[in-house]
Amino acid sequence: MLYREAGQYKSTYAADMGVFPLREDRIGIAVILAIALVAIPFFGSDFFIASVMIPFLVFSLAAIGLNILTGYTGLISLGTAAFMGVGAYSCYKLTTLFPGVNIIVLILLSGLFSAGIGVLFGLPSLRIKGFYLAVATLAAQFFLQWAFVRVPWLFNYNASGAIEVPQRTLFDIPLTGASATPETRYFVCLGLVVVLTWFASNLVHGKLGRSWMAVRDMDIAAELMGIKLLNAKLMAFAVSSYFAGVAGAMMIFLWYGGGEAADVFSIRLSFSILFMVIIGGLGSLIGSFFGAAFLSVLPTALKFGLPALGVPIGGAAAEHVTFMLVGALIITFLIVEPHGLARLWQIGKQKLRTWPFPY
Amino acid sequence: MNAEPMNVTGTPLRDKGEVLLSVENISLRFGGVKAITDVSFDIRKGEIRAIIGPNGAGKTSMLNCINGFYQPQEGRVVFKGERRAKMRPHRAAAGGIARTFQNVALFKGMSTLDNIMTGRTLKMKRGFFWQALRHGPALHEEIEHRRVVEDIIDFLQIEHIRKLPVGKLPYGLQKRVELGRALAMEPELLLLDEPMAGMNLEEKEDMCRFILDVNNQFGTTIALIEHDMGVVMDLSDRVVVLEYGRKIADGTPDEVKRDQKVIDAYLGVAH
Amino acid sequence: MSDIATRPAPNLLASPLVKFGLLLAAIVVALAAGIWLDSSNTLYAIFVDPFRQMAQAPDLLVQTIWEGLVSGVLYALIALGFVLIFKASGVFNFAQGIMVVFAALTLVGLYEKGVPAFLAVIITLGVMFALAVAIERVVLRPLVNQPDIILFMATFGITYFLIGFGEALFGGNPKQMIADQLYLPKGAIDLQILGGLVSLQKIDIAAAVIASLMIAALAAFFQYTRIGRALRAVADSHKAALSVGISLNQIWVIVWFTAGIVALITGIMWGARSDVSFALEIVALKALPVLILGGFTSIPGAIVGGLIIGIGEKLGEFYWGPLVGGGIESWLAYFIALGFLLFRPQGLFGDKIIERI
Amino acid sequence: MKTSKLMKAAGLGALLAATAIVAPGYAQDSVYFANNAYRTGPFSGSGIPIGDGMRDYITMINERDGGVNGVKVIYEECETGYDTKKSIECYEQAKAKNTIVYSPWSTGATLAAIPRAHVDKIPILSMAYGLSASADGTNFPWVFIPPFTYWDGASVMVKHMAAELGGLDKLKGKKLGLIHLDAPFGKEPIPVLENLAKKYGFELKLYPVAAADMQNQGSLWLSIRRDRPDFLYNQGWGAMNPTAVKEAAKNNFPMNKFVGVWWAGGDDDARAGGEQAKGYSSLSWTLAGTEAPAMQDILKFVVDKGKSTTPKEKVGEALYNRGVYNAMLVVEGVRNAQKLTGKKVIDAQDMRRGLESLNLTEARLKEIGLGGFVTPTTISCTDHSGHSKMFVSEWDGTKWTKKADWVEPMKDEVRPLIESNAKDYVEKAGNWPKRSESCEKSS
Repeated sequence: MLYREAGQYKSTYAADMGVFPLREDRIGIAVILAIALVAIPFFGSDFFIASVMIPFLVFSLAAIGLNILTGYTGLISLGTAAFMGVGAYSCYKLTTLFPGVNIIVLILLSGLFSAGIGVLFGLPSLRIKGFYLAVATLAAQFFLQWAFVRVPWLFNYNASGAIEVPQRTLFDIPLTGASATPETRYFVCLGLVVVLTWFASNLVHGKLGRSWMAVRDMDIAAELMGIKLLNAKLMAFAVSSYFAGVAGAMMIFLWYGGGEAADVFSIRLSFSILFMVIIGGLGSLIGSFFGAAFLSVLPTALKFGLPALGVPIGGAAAEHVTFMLVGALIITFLIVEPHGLARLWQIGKQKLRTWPFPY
Repeated sequence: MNAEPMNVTGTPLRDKGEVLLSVENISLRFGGVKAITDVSFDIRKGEIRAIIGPNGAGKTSMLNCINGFYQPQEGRVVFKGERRAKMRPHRAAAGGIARTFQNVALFKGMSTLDNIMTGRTLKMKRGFFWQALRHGPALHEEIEHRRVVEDIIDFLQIEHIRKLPVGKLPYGLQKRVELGRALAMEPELLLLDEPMAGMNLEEKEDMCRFILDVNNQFGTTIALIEHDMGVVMDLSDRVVVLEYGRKIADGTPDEVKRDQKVIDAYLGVAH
Repeated sequence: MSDIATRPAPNLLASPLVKFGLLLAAIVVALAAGIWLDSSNTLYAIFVDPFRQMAQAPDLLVQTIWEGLVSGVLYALIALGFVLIFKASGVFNFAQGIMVVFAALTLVGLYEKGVPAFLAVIITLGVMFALAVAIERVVLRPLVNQPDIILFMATFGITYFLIGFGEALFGGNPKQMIADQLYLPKGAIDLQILGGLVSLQKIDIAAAVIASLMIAALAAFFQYTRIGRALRAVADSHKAALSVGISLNQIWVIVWFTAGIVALITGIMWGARSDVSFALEIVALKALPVLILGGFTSIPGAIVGGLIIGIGEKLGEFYWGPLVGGGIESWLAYFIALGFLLFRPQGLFGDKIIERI
Repeated sequence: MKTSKLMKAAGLGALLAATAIVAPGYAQDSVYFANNAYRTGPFSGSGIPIGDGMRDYITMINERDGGVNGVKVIYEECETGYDTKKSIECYEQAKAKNTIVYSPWSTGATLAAIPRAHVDKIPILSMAYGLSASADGTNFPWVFIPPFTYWDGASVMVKHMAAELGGLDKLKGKKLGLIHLDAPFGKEPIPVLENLAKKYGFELKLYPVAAADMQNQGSLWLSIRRDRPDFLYNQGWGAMNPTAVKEAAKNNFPMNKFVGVWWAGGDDDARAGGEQAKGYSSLSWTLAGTEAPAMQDILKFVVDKGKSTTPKEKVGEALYNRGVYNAMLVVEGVRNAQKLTGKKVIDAQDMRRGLESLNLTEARLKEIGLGGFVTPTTISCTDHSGHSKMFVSEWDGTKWTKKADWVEPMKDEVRPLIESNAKDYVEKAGNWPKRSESCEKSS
């Protein structure tokens, strides 16, 4: 009874084409945003905001990026972390060269560089398909990782060899650097993620998104419909890498606050983001959020939550359990629901829609 | 441009208009296997042209050559007066050739609506940034094309499955959606590869009606491959018959029906 | 529009051989000119100096190629595991790398817990069999008929599970392979040739010999046994195999077990060269470019691909690496594979794909 | 089905809620010390003995003395798997639980924590690792890097070479190879070695090992064979070290010319090379073995009483003893802070003061039962490292032994580099907090 579409008539195509055609969905989104904007910053502890929410947002964005490539366009990439790295290093160079420009603008711009690099490494995708392409993206992963260490210009010749995030402010409120509070950093992340998610949603619901899905589902037919495969694929690489790049810049500037980026953007990260996309649901934006929530929050929850609840679990044991659990979950999801958490969510909504009279 | 239709078989043609597309001496090989050998025929504006022949005669390969999916080793495809050794799929699409496929080639993960909307891809002009914003011109464009698509949906009577993913639809409906997707391109030439394969009688009748309506209402030229002889004879204006990659007959249904070579090769065989 | 019939003149340029020859000639001319004009000696350093070095110290060249050969054999062994599984079940088994680590870890772990070496080998084989059965039951059977990509991702799940499981059982610290206890040879054979010393490690020779034996055994197995024939049948078509009464489930257990045996042998060999640790899992990714080169279904392809990658990356790192500060080995293999791939998308030994619609 | 889903949801919710409120709930008479540990992952071979050493020493202090002046030290490990992401989480948790000092135990984690610590006012104790420039206490009041930095180590390596060759003047024309992990940690010694190479006229050759190729060093050792360096310095970590030692043996590189940084001097690292690893050396500042009275106390009060998970034969291994040393620094820091403030239960601010005026003389070390076994160190408010002495230790086939006498690092070479780099760091950071903390006299 709570969730009813009956009686909600659409009189225009515009209304029918909305991302959230149902009133209940729109209310739901409003509630989530209210929680994100008000409840979390006011009631969450610093630890919760800095170690749960910010990572969640960053990973969500990266997962959306990979989902555009893998879920929507059907191209597997194992190089997401490297593209994130490109974003982070671009942002570092940009803010060094243009210290006066607002850091949020620069974070958004830095994605363009990783989009460019993404296109470059996406070029083989016209001739290479499937697993072969996955291996080709490993070339990007390892090459870029090497370059991050080997090209000192990228990290401003710092003796530490790492990105050292400088302080940048907006209206005298520090956004990055050590004195930026978790709340500020959280708000910046949230803003970026909301805006970019909105863009992504527009794209996947429009012409480009349909081209991507057409390429994914039946590339030959898509080509015969007049979709240029190379354009569509490269566009997917560009948009996907853009998202990854922005996520990478956010990761270093708003979450890590600097550090040894070559080790941050390792192949392990590429894998985790791929898992987020699989568990969340290939080809679903909301699934990216679910996947990110699941895989970034679960280990933290296991490690810090269980001892806090009084369940004695050693750090090492928690780590092992996490690995096994993630592995088992991936398999379980593929077996039970190959479309991931997103599909479970839909099924849940369907049930709610008919509740309490399922027949 | 020499617009004089080539009268290959020597039979008088029912003059229905100028030649829209002609294939000239096409030969196609896969390694050592000859799929098509030296085939020529033409398709005239506004007609329904059938391509028939036993299994493995090279019918689908022929369509693939026409819209550029295969590149024949020899011969030319002349479309709207432009003669090309190599047709490219997207160029064919841009030029107004649409097609359906023998084994339905729908985008299985997408809804009926989205599938048909992809047919509008070439007609949508708004750039990337407008699309990302989905406001103003981009939204107008999207709505405008949605209207066209809704008309097609009405025409094909598939309103009820508008938002369902096509992967789970029954076969007959999938074929209909595929036709819709091709129609959305507003093609000048529509290539239908066995549009009625695997359908029951009622579905076949529906499909026949749609094909005739398309031909009549929009004036679309249609080339179709079909096995059901009754359908072919009823629908088509002219028929070309292939066997083992060679053309053995070309003419009106009546002429072809009487052709001894065709009877030997094809019609004589009980179906 | 005029309609000049263009008769296809014999187009010399169309011949790939001529194209390639012209390209090569152009490159050589351009390089020669470049080197001649080269003021900063960059081109010299890239295109001449490495070859000069090779000529000057042929012993080092031989040694480099030998090193490449040995790591190529090890890459090929990992790739072989992939190929076996891909051939018989169409699954791209990402977990092969971790299976290598897991097998070696089990062996060493058992030995550390006091099990005699050879008994430990047998028990490890048992564990690998159990693993094969478990994977078939828990992962493959429920996922039968799913798209390849889903199965591929399922093997990621297996990978993560085995990482956690292996560490929980045996700990994550690097362990020494029990090479002595397994009577693997130690030491080296030093050859005085080409005015220098070429040192061949006995363990490396053993690795090459064992790898060859295993490949021969596998080839015989595929060719001459009933199960082998069944495996090939399954590789061609699952449905056809089913229709002639071959049990897919059994076949899967057998191939995964075979891949497990290959993994154990790889683990022993690699472990004896360095150590048994989870870092090996990343090295195992190098088998992927090998697969690309060799094609996913070809055993000879895996061998040849392995050797090309192994030798290519060692030569590259040794002679060209220093130009950019070294460490290029971490990505060179992928680029070699990528280069090949652009010219032959189906791999060296794969069949050309004809797309149908 | 439905209930199980509900249960799962509830469980997850509870877990989340638990993470959301990490409450510091410790008794009044204790101080909390959060330590990053990595008992999992490819580096756990080093992480486990270090963690064991730290835990056992602190347990020993609590058991034997009832804590530091009656204040128990609560030692808690946060598992990082040597992963920076998890380290950052651990930092946030340590902060939430009001740790008195944070020990990051990885270069990446240290780099990420340094800026935060200056805002959150939590002292970082990065013992002989981390950012070398942070030895400058004027710019980094909250970071401590005793007893020396990687740069000191590199200078001692050069001194060692000179000693072997018979004088600094003999270095001319020699070749030193640096085999290092291709990451910031591994590249740390390069600036000092480059300076010294220029100064003394030897040649420096770099051999980077990518993290992905830690166990795949074949071509690298071929290059070493080609270049024939006279000495090799190994700035390696984790699985890279045993492989390097094995490869050195395989390639007949003279082991006594092969010296590792202290973190490449674990027992497992050398053991992998078997017989042939004899003579492999590493820099160190803690003697291996259990002869020291404090070590005996660990055996007596902790290990023998079953209060430790450490196998007895592992007590006294090189890395274990480094863990002990690190724990000792924490304990002595607390003791010093108590003395300075007169409080019993100190907080992070007090701890910083305690560490900054830590003066571990030979006599003081003797009192705590480590005299002669570890290097004496004096920290001051400008010098947060001490640049203490170290020695070259040698693997004799079964254990690490002290090979040569204690050597002082080239402080006059290292110090200017530290100061200029610290300045560079602070400048680039923009708006770096100026030191406002007052200076303590060494005590």
